[in-house]
Amino acid sequence: MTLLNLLETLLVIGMLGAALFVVRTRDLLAAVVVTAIISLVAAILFYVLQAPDVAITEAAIDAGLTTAIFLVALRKTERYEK
Amino acid sequence: MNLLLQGVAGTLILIGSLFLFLGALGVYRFPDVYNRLQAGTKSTTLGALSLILGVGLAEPAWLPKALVLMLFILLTNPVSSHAIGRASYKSGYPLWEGSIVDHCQEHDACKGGGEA
Amino acid sequence: MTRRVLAILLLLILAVALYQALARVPFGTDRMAVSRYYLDHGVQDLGGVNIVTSVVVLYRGFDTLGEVTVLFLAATGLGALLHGLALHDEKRRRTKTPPSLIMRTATRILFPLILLLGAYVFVHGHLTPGGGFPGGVVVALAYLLGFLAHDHWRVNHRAVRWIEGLAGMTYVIIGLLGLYLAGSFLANFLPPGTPGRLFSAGIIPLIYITIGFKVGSEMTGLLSEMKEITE
Amino acid sequence: MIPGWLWILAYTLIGLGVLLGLLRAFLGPKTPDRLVAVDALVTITMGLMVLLGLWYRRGIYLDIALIYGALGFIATLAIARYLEGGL
Repeated sequence: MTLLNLLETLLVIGMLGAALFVVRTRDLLAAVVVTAIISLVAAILFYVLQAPDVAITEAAIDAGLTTAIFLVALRKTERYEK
Repeated sequence: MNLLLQGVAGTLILIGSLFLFLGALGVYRFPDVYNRLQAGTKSTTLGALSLILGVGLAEPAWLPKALVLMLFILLTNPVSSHAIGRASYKSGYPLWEGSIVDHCQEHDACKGGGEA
Repeated sequence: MTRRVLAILLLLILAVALYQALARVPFGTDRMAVSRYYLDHGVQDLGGVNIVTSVVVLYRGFDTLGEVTVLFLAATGLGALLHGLALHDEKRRRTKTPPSLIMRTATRILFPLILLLGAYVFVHGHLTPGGGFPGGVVVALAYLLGFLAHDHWRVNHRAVRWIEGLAGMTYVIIGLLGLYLAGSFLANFLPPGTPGRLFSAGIIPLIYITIGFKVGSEMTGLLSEMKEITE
Repeated sequence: MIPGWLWILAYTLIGLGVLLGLLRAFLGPKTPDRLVAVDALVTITMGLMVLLGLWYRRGIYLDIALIYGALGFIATLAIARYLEGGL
Protein backbone atom coordinates (compact mmCIF):
# COMPACT_ATOMS: atom_id res chain seq x y z
CA MET A 1 0.00 0.00 0.00
CA THR A 2 1.78 3.07 -1.17
CA LEU A 3 1.07 6.63 -0.16
CA LEU A 4 -0.77 7.26 -3.43
CA ASN A 5 -3.14 4.36 -2.68
CA LEU A 6 -3.76 5.91 0.73
CA LEU A 7 -4.62 9.21 -0.94
CA GLU A 8 -7.00 7.45 -3.34
CA THR A 9 -8.72 5.67 -0.44
CA LEU A 10 -9.15 8.97 1.36
CA LEU A 11 -10.63 10.55 -1.75
CA VAL A 12 -13.05 7.68 -2.37
CA ILE A 13 -14.24 7.81 1.25
CA GLY A 14 -14.69 11.58 0.92
CA MET A 15 -16.69 11.08 -2.27
CA LEU A 16 -18.97 8.54 -0.56
CA GLY A 17 -19.50 10.92 2.36
CA ALA A 18 -20.31 13.76 -0.02
CA ALA A 19 -22.83 11.60 -1.89
CA LEU A 20 -24.51 10.62 1.40
CA PHE A 21 -24.62 14.28 2.42
CA VAL A 22 -26.21 15.29 -0.88
CA VAL A 23 -28.91 12.66 -0.49
CA ARG A 24 -29.64 13.42 3.17
CA THR A 25 -29.63 17.22 3.30
CA ARG A 26 -32.75 19.38 3.07
CA ASP A 27 -30.95 22.53 1.94
CA LEU A 28 -30.65 22.09 -1.80
CA LEU A 29 -28.11 24.89 -2.22
CA ALA A 30 -25.76 23.04 0.15
CA ALA A 31 -26.39 19.95 -1.96
CA VAL A 32 -25.30 21.86 -5.07
CA VAL A 33 -22.10 23.02 -3.35
CA VAL A 34 -21.26 19.51 -2.19
CA THR A 35 -21.99 18.17 -5.69
CA ALA A 36 -19.18 20.45 -6.86
CA ILE A 37 -16.93 18.63 -4.37
CA ILE A 38 -17.97 15.26 -5.79
CA SER A 39 -16.98 16.38 -9.29
CA LEU A 40 -13.68 17.70 -7.92
CA VAL A 41 -12.82 14.38 -6.29
CA ALA A 42 -13.89 12.53 -9.43
CA ALA A 43 -11.55 14.69 -11.49
CA ILE A 44 -8.61 13.90 -9.17
CA LEU A 45 -9.44 10.19 -9.29
CA PHE A 46 -9.56 10.13 -13.10
CA TYR A 47 -6.27 12.01 -13.05
CA VAL A 48 -4.64 9.49 -10.70
CA LEU A 49 -5.95 6.62 -12.86
CA GLN A 50 -4.15 8.32 -15.80
CA ALA A 51 -7.22 9.16 -17.87
CA PRO A 52 -6.50 12.82 -18.62
CA ASP A 53 -9.16 13.19 -21.34
CA VAL A 54 -11.89 12.00 -19.02
CA ALA A 55 -10.54 14.18 -16.22
CA ILE A 56 -10.59 17.28 -18.40
CA THR A 57 -14.16 16.57 -19.57
CA GLU A 58 -15.24 15.97 -15.99
CA ALA A 59 -13.65 19.24 -14.91
CA ALA A 60 -15.23 21.23 -17.75
CA ILE A 61 -18.75 19.87 -17.67
CA ASP A 62 -19.32 18.89 -14.07
CA ALA A 63 -17.56 21.77 -12.37
CA GLY A 64 -18.97 24.66 -14.33
CA LEU A 65 -21.96 23.80 -16.44
CA THR A 66 -23.85 21.46 -14.11
CA THR A 67 -23.55 23.91 -11.23
CA ALA A 68 -24.98 26.73 -13.33
CA ILE A 69 -27.90 24.59 -14.53
CA PHE A 70 -28.68 23.45 -10.97
CA LEU A 71 -28.60 27.05 -9.76
CA VAL A 72 -31.05 28.20 -12.43
CA ALA A 73 -33.34 25.31 -11.50
CA LEU A 74 -33.10 26.31 -7.83
CA ARG A 75 -33.92 29.91 -8.70
CA LYS A 76 -37.06 28.82 -10.51
CA THR A 77 -38.20 26.49 -7.69
CA GLU A 78 -37.71 26.26 -3.93
CA ARG A 79 -34.45 26.25 -2.05
CA TYR A 80 -35.53 24.00 0.82
CA GLU A 81 -36.86 20.51 0.40
CA LYS A 82 -40.20 19.93 2.14
CA MET B 1 24.12 24.70 -10.65
CA ASN B 2 21.61 21.97 -11.41
CA LEU B 3 21.83 20.67 -7.85
CA LEU B 4 21.16 24.18 -6.56
CA LEU B 5 18.11 24.49 -8.82
CA GLN B 6 16.77 21.16 -7.59
CA GLY B 7 17.33 22.23 -4.00
CA VAL B 8 15.43 25.47 -4.54
CA ALA B 9 12.65 23.55 -6.28
CA GLY B 10 12.35 21.07 -3.42
CA THR B 11 12.25 23.86 -0.86
CA LEU B 12 9.53 25.67 -2.81
CA ILE B 13 7.46 22.50 -3.11
CA LEU B 14 7.78 21.89 0.63
CA ILE B 15 6.78 25.48 1.45
CA GLY B 16 3.87 25.24 -0.97
CA SER B 17 2.44 22.06 0.46
CA LEU B 18 2.92 23.40 4.00
CA PHE B 19 0.93 26.53 3.16
CA LEU B 20 -1.79 24.53 1.44
CA PHE B 21 -2.12 22.44 4.60
CA LEU B 22 -2.15 25.55 6.81
CA GLY B 23 -4.85 27.11 4.64
CA ALA B 24 -7.04 24.03 4.96
CA LEU B 25 -6.38 23.98 8.72
CA GLY B 26 -7.52 27.60 8.92
CA VAL B 27 -10.64 26.81 6.94
CA TYR B 28 -11.38 24.04 9.39
CA ARG B 29 -10.57 25.85 12.65
CA PHE B 30 -11.56 29.51 12.31
CA PRO B 31 -14.85 30.63 13.88
CA ASP B 32 -16.84 32.34 11.11
CA VAL B 33 -16.86 32.68 7.36
CA TYR B 34 -14.99 36.00 7.24
CA ASN B 35 -12.11 34.56 9.25
CA ARG B 36 -12.16 31.40 7.18
CA LEU B 37 -11.79 33.46 4.03
CA GLN B 38 -8.45 34.77 5.31
CA ALA B 39 -7.00 31.30 5.47
CA GLY B 40 -8.97 29.78 2.65
CA THR B 41 -7.79 32.18 -0.01
CA LYS B 42 -4.61 34.01 0.95
CA SER B 43 -2.73 31.06 2.40
CA THR B 44 -3.77 28.63 -0.32
CA THR B 45 -2.88 31.18 -3.00
CA LEU B 46 0.64 31.50 -1.65
CA GLY B 47 0.89 27.73 -1.27
CA ALA B 48 -0.27 26.96 -4.80
CA LEU B 49 1.93 29.68 -6.30
CA SER B 50 5.11 28.47 -4.62
CA LEU B 51 4.30 24.80 -5.31
CA ILE B 52 3.75 25.47 -9.02
CA LEU B 53 6.89 27.59 -9.22
CA GLY B 54 8.81 24.76 -7.53
CA VAL B 55 7.50 22.22 -10.05
CA GLY B 56 8.37 24.59 -12.89
CA LEU B 57 11.94 24.92 -11.60
CA ALA B 58 12.30 21.18 -11.08
CA GLU B 59 11.39 20.58 -14.72
CA PRO B 60 12.54 23.70 -16.60
CA ALA B 61 10.73 22.75 -19.81
CA TRP B 62 7.43 23.26 -18.01
CA LEU B 63 8.27 26.72 -16.76
CA PRO B 64 6.16 28.71 -19.33
CA LYS B 65 3.04 26.65 -18.65
CA ALA B 66 3.66 26.95 -14.91
CA LEU B 67 3.87 30.72 -15.27
CA VAL B 68 0.53 30.75 -17.12
CA LEU B 69 -0.98 28.68 -14.29
CA MET B 70 0.38 31.14 -11.71
CA LEU B 71 -1.06 34.05 -13.67
CA PHE B 72 -4.45 32.36 -13.70
CA ILE B 73 -4.33 31.76 -9.95
CA LEU B 74 -3.32 35.37 -9.34
CA LEU B 75 -6.22 36.61 -11.45
CA THR B 76 -8.98 34.29 -10.26
CA ASN B 77 -8.43 33.66 -6.55
CA PRO B 78 -8.87 37.26 -5.28
CA VAL B 79 -12.04 37.67 -7.33
CA SER B 80 -13.64 34.51 -6.00
CA SER B 81 -12.74 35.39 -2.41
CA HIS B 82 -14.22 38.88 -2.89
CA ALA B 83 -17.38 37.34 -4.31
CA ILE B 84 -17.72 34.92 -1.38
CA GLY B 85 -17.18 37.66 1.21
CA ARG B 86 -19.69 39.98 -0.43
CA ALA B 87 -22.22 37.20 -0.88
CA SER B 88 -22.01 36.09 2.74
CA TYR B 89 -22.35 39.68 4.01
CA LYS B 90 -25.29 40.39 1.73
CA SER B 91 -27.02 37.18 2.64
CA GLY B 92 -26.95 38.19 6.31
CA TYR B 93 -24.29 35.90 7.73
CA PRO B 94 -23.61 37.29 11.24
CA LEU B 95 -20.11 38.27 12.31
CA TRP B 96 -18.38 36.22 14.99
CA GLU B 97 -19.07 37.71 18.44
CA GLY B 98 -15.36 38.39 18.92
CA SER B 99 -15.22 40.70 15.89
CA ILE B 100 -15.07 44.39 16.80
CA VAL B 101 -15.16 46.36 13.52
CA ASP B 102 -17.81 46.33 10.81
CA HIS B 103 -17.08 49.17 8.43
CA CYS B 104 -19.38 47.81 5.76
CA GLN B 105 -22.42 48.61 7.92
CA GLU B 106 -21.99 52.34 7.23
CA HIS B 107 -22.31 52.00 3.45
CA ASP B 108 -25.49 51.61 1.47
CA ALA B 109 -23.82 49.21 -0.92
CA CYS B 110 -23.67 46.52 1.75
CA LYS B 111 -27.39 46.32 2.39
CA GLY B 112 -29.38 43.84 0.57
CA GLY B 113 -30.04 40.62 -0.93
CA GLY B 114 -30.74 36.98 -0.41
CA GLU B 115 -30.67 34.40 2.35
CA ALA B 116 -27.75 32.61 3.94
CA MET C 1 -39.66 -0.70 8.17
CA THR C 2 -40.21 -3.65 5.84
CA ARG C 3 -39.43 -1.44 2.89
CA ARG C 4 -36.10 -0.51 4.43
CA VAL C 5 -35.26 -4.14 5.15
CA LEU C 6 -36.22 -5.06 1.61
CA ALA C 7 -34.06 -2.28 0.20
CA ILE C 8 -31.04 -3.39 2.26
CA LEU C 9 -31.60 -7.01 1.21
CA LEU C 10 -31.80 -5.98 -2.44
CA LEU C 11 -28.56 -3.99 -2.08
CA LEU C 12 -26.83 -6.97 -0.45
CA ILE C 13 -27.96 -9.33 -3.22
CA LEU C 14 -26.76 -6.84 -5.83
CA ALA C 15 -23.41 -6.50 -4.07
CA VAL C 16 -22.90 -10.27 -3.91
CA ALA C 17 -23.87 -10.64 -7.58
CA LEU C 18 -21.57 -7.85 -8.66
CA TYR C 19 -18.73 -9.30 -6.62
CA GLN C 20 -19.28 -12.74 -8.12
CA ALA C 21 -19.38 -11.28 -11.60
CA LEU C 22 -16.33 -9.08 -11.26
CA ALA C 23 -14.12 -11.44 -9.24
CA ARG C 24 -13.16 -13.37 -12.37
CA VAL C 25 -12.22 -10.31 -14.40
CA PRO C 26 -8.62 -9.37 -13.67
CA PHE C 27 -8.18 -5.66 -13.11
CA GLY C 28 -5.73 -3.73 -15.20
CA THR C 29 -4.94 -6.38 -17.83
CA ASP C 30 -6.08 -5.89 -21.37
CA ARG C 31 -7.94 -8.69 -23.07
CA MET C 32 -9.13 -6.73 -26.07
CA ALA C 33 -7.30 -7.11 -29.34
CA VAL C 34 -8.86 -3.97 -30.82
CA SER C 35 -7.43 -1.59 -28.23
CA ARG C 36 -4.05 -3.30 -28.58
CA TYR C 37 -4.21 -2.64 -32.33
CA TYR C 38 -5.08 1.02 -31.77
CA LEU C 39 -2.20 1.48 -29.34
CA ASP C 40 0.30 -0.23 -31.63
CA HIS C 41 -0.65 1.26 -34.98
CA GLY C 42 -2.47 4.48 -34.16
CA VAL C 43 0.48 6.84 -34.16
CA GLN C 44 2.03 5.59 -37.42
CA ASP C 45 -1.28 5.32 -39.28
CA LEU C 46 -2.86 8.61 -38.31
CA GLY C 47 -0.16 10.81 -36.78
CA GLY C 48 -2.10 11.81 -33.68
CA VAL C 49 -0.10 11.62 -30.46
CA ASN C 50 -3.22 11.44 -28.31
CA ILE C 51 -4.65 8.00 -29.12
CA VAL C 52 -7.96 8.76 -27.44
CA THR C 53 -8.77 11.52 -29.90
CA SER C 54 -7.67 9.31 -32.81
CA VAL C 55 -10.15 6.69 -31.65
CA VAL C 56 -12.92 9.22 -31.06
CA VAL C 57 -12.56 11.13 -34.31
CA LEU C 58 -11.20 8.67 -36.86
CA TYR C 59 -11.66 5.05 -35.83
CA ARG C 60 -15.07 5.80 -34.31
CA GLY C 61 -15.88 9.03 -36.12
CA PHE C 62 -19.39 8.03 -37.05
CA ASP C 63 -20.31 7.54 -33.38
CA THR C 64 -19.04 11.03 -32.67
CA LEU C 65 -21.36 12.43 -35.32
CA GLY C 66 -24.19 10.65 -33.52
CA GLU C 67 -23.11 12.15 -30.20
CA VAL C 68 -23.08 15.63 -31.69
CA THR C 69 -26.59 15.02 -33.03
CA VAL C 70 -27.81 13.88 -29.61
CA LEU C 71 -26.33 16.99 -28.02
CA PHE C 72 -27.97 19.18 -30.66
CA LEU C 73 -31.38 17.55 -30.04
CA ALA C 74 -31.01 17.93 -26.27
CA ALA C 75 -30.06 21.59 -26.55
CA THR C 76 -32.91 22.32 -28.95
CA GLY C 77 -35.45 20.54 -26.75
CA LEU C 78 -34.28 22.29 -23.60
CA GLY C 79 -34.33 25.64 -25.41
CA ALA C 80 -37.94 25.07 -26.52
CA LEU C 81 -38.89 24.03 -22.98
CA LEU C 82 -37.28 27.08 -21.39
CA HIS C 83 -38.79 29.40 -23.97
CA GLY C 84 -42.25 28.23 -22.98
CA LEU C 85 -41.41 28.52 -19.29
CA ALA C 86 -40.53 32.21 -19.47
CA LEU C 87 -44.06 33.18 -20.44
CA HIS C 88 -45.84 31.74 -17.42
CA ASP C 89 -43.58 33.02 -14.68
CA GLU C 90 -45.31 34.18 -11.51
CA LYS C 91 -42.38 34.15 -9.12
CA ARG C 92 -40.56 37.30 -10.18
CA ARG C 93 -38.39 39.02 -7.62
CA ARG C 94 -38.56 42.71 -6.94
CA THR C 95 -34.90 43.72 -6.91
CA LYS C 96 -31.69 42.11 -8.00
CA THR C 97 -28.32 42.77 -6.45
CA PRO C 98 -26.10 44.33 -9.13
CA PRO C 99 -22.68 42.74 -9.70
CA SER C 100 -19.80 44.42 -7.94
CA LEU C 101 -17.14 46.56 -9.59
CA ILE C 102 -14.36 44.06 -8.85
CA MET C 103 -16.26 41.27 -10.54
CA ARG C 104 -17.00 43.37 -13.63
CA THR C 105 -13.39 44.51 -14.01
CA ALA C 106 -11.98 41.02 -13.49
CA THR C 107 -14.42 39.61 -16.01
CA ARG C 108 -13.25 42.11 -18.59
CA ILE C 109 -9.70 40.73 -18.17
CA LEU C 110 -10.60 37.06 -17.77
CA PHE C 111 -13.20 36.66 -20.52
CA PRO C 112 -10.73 36.76 -23.45
CA LEU C 113 -8.25 34.61 -21.53
CA ILE C 114 -10.80 31.86 -20.92
CA LEU C 115 -11.99 32.06 -24.55
CA LEU C 116 -8.38 31.60 -25.59
CA LEU C 117 -8.05 28.65 -23.22
CA GLY C 118 -11.09 27.00 -24.80
CA ALA C 119 -9.72 27.56 -28.30
CA TYR C 120 -6.38 26.11 -27.17
CA VAL C 121 -8.11 23.01 -25.83
CA PHE C 122 -9.99 22.22 -29.03
CA VAL C 123 -7.26 23.16 -31.49
CA HIS C 124 -4.68 21.02 -29.63
CA GLY C 125 -7.05 18.07 -29.26
CA HIS C 126 -4.66 15.66 -31.01
CA LEU C 127 -1.64 16.74 -28.90
CA THR C 128 -2.91 17.35 -25.37
CA PRO C 129 -5.83 15.93 -23.36
CA GLY C 130 -9.17 17.44 -24.16
CA GLY C 131 -10.69 18.01 -27.51
CA GLY C 132 -13.82 19.39 -29.07
CA PHE C 133 -16.33 18.75 -26.33
CA PRO C 134 -14.38 20.13 -23.32
CA GLY C 135 -13.08 23.02 -25.43
CA GLY C 136 -16.57 23.99 -26.49
CA VAL C 137 -17.77 23.83 -22.90
CA VAL C 138 -14.87 26.07 -21.81
CA VAL C 139 -15.89 28.63 -24.47
CA ALA C 140 -19.49 28.50 -23.24
CA LEU C 141 -18.32 28.96 -19.65
CA ALA C 142 -16.48 32.12 -20.64
CA TYR C 143 -19.87 33.43 -21.78
CA LEU C 144 -21.36 32.23 -18.48
CA LEU C 145 -18.78 34.37 -16.69
CA GLY C 146 -19.91 37.35 -18.76
CA PHE C 147 -23.58 36.64 -17.99
CA LEU C 148 -22.81 36.44 -14.27
CA ALA C 149 -20.89 39.68 -14.05
CA HIS C 150 -22.83 41.92 -16.44
CA ASP C 151 -26.58 42.18 -16.04
CA HIS C 152 -27.30 43.53 -19.50
CA TRP C 153 -25.11 41.20 -21.46
CA ARG C 154 -26.77 39.45 -24.39
CA VAL C 155 -25.72 37.16 -27.18
CA ASN C 156 -27.26 37.35 -30.62
CA HIS C 157 -29.40 34.24 -30.82
CA ARG C 158 -29.60 34.34 -34.58
CA ALA C 159 -25.79 34.42 -34.89
CA VAL C 160 -25.49 31.53 -32.42
CA ARG C 161 -27.92 29.44 -34.49
CA TRP C 162 -26.00 30.25 -37.66
CA ILE C 163 -22.63 29.28 -36.17
CA GLU C 164 -24.11 26.06 -34.85
CA GLY C 165 -25.62 25.12 -38.19
CA LEU C 166 -22.51 26.01 -40.16
CA ALA C 167 -20.29 23.98 -37.81
CA GLY C 168 -22.56 20.94 -38.11
CA MET C 169 -22.65 21.31 -41.87
CA THR C 170 -18.86 21.55 -42.05
CA TYR C 171 -18.56 18.32 -40.09
CA VAL C 172 -20.80 16.47 -42.56
CA ILE C 173 -19.02 18.08 -45.54
CA ILE C 174 -15.64 16.88 -44.23
CA GLY C 175 -17.17 13.41 -43.91
CA LEU C 176 -18.48 13.55 -47.49
CA LEU C 177 -15.10 14.74 -48.74
CA GLY C 178 -13.64 11.63 -47.13
CA LEU C 179 -16.25 9.57 -48.98
CA TYR C 180 -15.29 11.23 -52.27
CA LEU C 181 -11.51 11.29 -51.88
CA ALA C 182 -10.70 8.23 -49.77
CA GLY C 183 -13.60 5.89 -50.28
CA SER C 184 -15.54 5.93 -47.00
CA PHE C 185 -17.51 8.41 -44.92
CA LEU C 186 -15.26 10.42 -42.54
CA ALA C 187 -12.13 8.75 -43.90
CA ASN C 188 -8.82 10.49 -43.32
CA PHE C 189 -7.90 12.17 -46.63
CA LEU C 190 -5.08 14.41 -45.36
CA PRO C 191 -1.52 13.15 -44.77
CA PRO C 192 -0.67 12.18 -41.17
CA GLY C 193 2.33 14.53 -41.02
CA THR C 194 4.94 14.48 -38.25
CA PRO C 195 3.48 13.23 -34.95
CA GLY C 196 3.64 15.93 -32.28
CA ARG C 197 3.27 18.93 -34.59
CA LEU C 198 0.24 21.18 -34.64
CA PHE C 199 -0.42 20.57 -38.35
CA SER C 200 -0.50 16.80 -38.26
CA ALA C 201 -2.89 13.94 -37.70
CA GLY C 202 -4.93 14.43 -40.84
CA ILE C 203 -8.48 15.67 -40.35
CA ILE C 204 -8.52 15.41 -36.53
CA PRO C 205 -7.85 19.13 -35.93
CA LEU C 206 -10.43 20.17 -38.55
CA ILE C 207 -13.14 17.99 -37.04
CA TYR C 208 -12.29 19.07 -33.52
CA ILE C 209 -12.49 22.72 -34.51
CA THR C 210 -15.96 22.21 -35.94
CA ILE C 211 -17.04 20.24 -32.87
CA GLY C 212 -15.64 22.97 -30.63
CA PHE C 213 -17.59 25.68 -32.44
CA LYS C 214 -20.74 23.57 -32.45
CA VAL C 215 -20.66 22.62 -28.76
CA GLY C 216 -19.61 26.12 -27.74
CA SER C 217 -22.43 27.84 -29.63
CA GLU C 218 -25.00 25.28 -28.45
CA MET C 219 -24.06 25.64 -24.79
CA THR C 220 -23.84 29.43 -25.08
CA GLY C 221 -27.33 29.57 -26.54
CA LEU C 222 -28.58 27.34 -23.73
CA LEU C 223 -26.96 29.46 -21.01
CA SER C 224 -28.32 32.64 -22.54
CA GLU C 225 -31.84 31.17 -22.56
CA MET C 226 -31.34 30.33 -18.90
CA LYS C 227 -30.22 33.85 -18.14
CA GLU C 228 -33.33 35.23 -19.79
CA ILE C 229 -35.73 33.10 -17.77
CA THR C 230 -34.17 34.23 -14.47
CA GLU C 231 -34.98 37.85 -15.20
CA MET D 1 16.00 14.98 -8.18
CA ILE D 2 13.45 15.54 -5.45
CA PRO D 3 14.29 13.18 -2.54
CA GLY D 4 11.79 10.56 -1.44
CA TRP D 5 11.11 11.93 2.03
CA LEU D 6 10.04 15.20 0.48
CA TRP D 7 7.45 13.46 -1.68
CA ILE D 8 6.09 11.67 1.41
CA LEU D 9 5.94 14.90 3.41
CA ALA D 10 4.29 16.89 0.62
CA TYR D 11 1.66 14.21 -0.09
CA THR D 12 0.90 13.83 3.61
CA LEU D 13 0.46 17.57 4.07
CA ILE D 14 -1.77 17.96 1.00
CA GLY D 15 -3.79 14.86 1.88
CA LEU D 16 -4.41 16.21 5.39
CA GLY D 17 -5.40 19.52 3.80
CA VAL D 18 -7.92 17.82 1.52
CA LEU D 19 -9.31 15.93 4.53
CA LEU D 20 -9.75 19.14 6.58
CA GLY D 21 -11.37 20.95 3.66
CA LEU D 22 -13.81 18.07 3.11
CA LEU D 23 -14.66 18.07 6.82
CA ARG D 24 -15.42 21.79 6.74
CA ALA D 25 -17.55 21.32 3.64
CA PHE D 26 -19.59 18.63 5.41
CA LEU D 27 -19.81 20.33 8.82
CA GLY D 28 -19.99 23.99 7.84
CA PRO D 29 -23.09 25.36 9.54
CA LYS D 30 -24.23 27.47 6.59
CA THR D 31 -23.70 27.54 2.87
CA PRO D 32 -21.01 30.30 2.79
CA ASP D 33 -18.78 28.08 4.97
CA ARG D 34 -19.12 25.23 2.52
CA LEU D 35 -18.41 27.62 -0.33
CA VAL D 36 -15.17 28.77 1.30
CA ALA D 37 -14.18 25.14 1.75
CA VAL D 38 -14.89 24.42 -1.94
CA ASP D 39 -12.86 27.43 -3.03
CA ALA D 40 -9.90 26.35 -0.92
CA LEU D 41 -10.27 22.77 -2.13
CA VAL D 42 -10.12 23.87 -5.77
CA THR D 43 -6.81 25.62 -5.15
CA ILE D 44 -5.44 22.66 -3.17
CA THR D 45 -6.53 20.35 -5.98
CA MET D 46 -4.66 22.45 -8.52
CA GLY D 47 -1.53 22.11 -6.40
CA LEU D 48 -2.06 18.36 -6.05
CA MET D 49 -2.57 17.92 -9.81
CA VAL D 50 0.63 19.84 -10.62
CA LEU D 51 2.58 17.82 -8.06
CA LEU D 52 1.22 14.54 -9.43
CA GLY D 53 2.16 15.73 -12.91
CA LEU D 54 5.76 16.05 -11.73
CA TRP D 55 5.47 12.58 -10.14
CA TYR D 56 4.31 11.03 -13.43
CA ARG D 57 6.73 13.20 -15.47
CA ARG D 58 3.97 14.20 -17.93
CA GLY D 59 3.98 17.85 -18.91
CA ILE D 60 0.56 17.70 -20.55
CA TYR D 61 -1.04 17.01 -17.20
CA LEU D 62 -0.58 20.67 -16.30
CA ASP D 63 -3.40 21.52 -18.73
CA ILE D 64 -5.93 19.74 -16.54
CA ALA D 65 -4.89 21.83 -13.54
CA LEU D 66 -5.22 24.99 -15.64
CA ILE D 67 -8.72 24.14 -16.84
CA TYR D 68 -9.81 22.95 -13.41
CA GLY D 69 -8.66 26.19 -11.80
CA ALA D 70 -10.38 28.40 -14.37
CA LEU D 71 -13.66 26.51 -14.25
CA GLY D 72 -13.88 25.91 -10.52
CA PHE D 73 -13.55 29.66 -10.20
CA ILE D 74 -16.61 30.17 -12.43
CA ALA D 75 -18.64 27.69 -10.35
CA THR D 76 -17.69 29.51 -7.13
CA LEU D 77 -18.68 32.83 -8.69
CA ALA D 78 -22.06 31.45 -9.81
CA ILE D 79 -22.90 30.14 -6.34
CA ALA D 80 -21.80 33.43 -4.76
CA ARG D 81 -24.02 35.38 -7.16
CA TYR D 82 -26.94 33.14 -6.22
CA LEU D 83 -26.28 33.74 -2.51
CA GLU D 84 -26.22 37.51 -2.79
CA GLY D 85 -29.45 37.45 -4.76
CA GLY D 86 -28.10 38.46 -8.12
CA LEU D 87 -28.80 35.46 -10.31
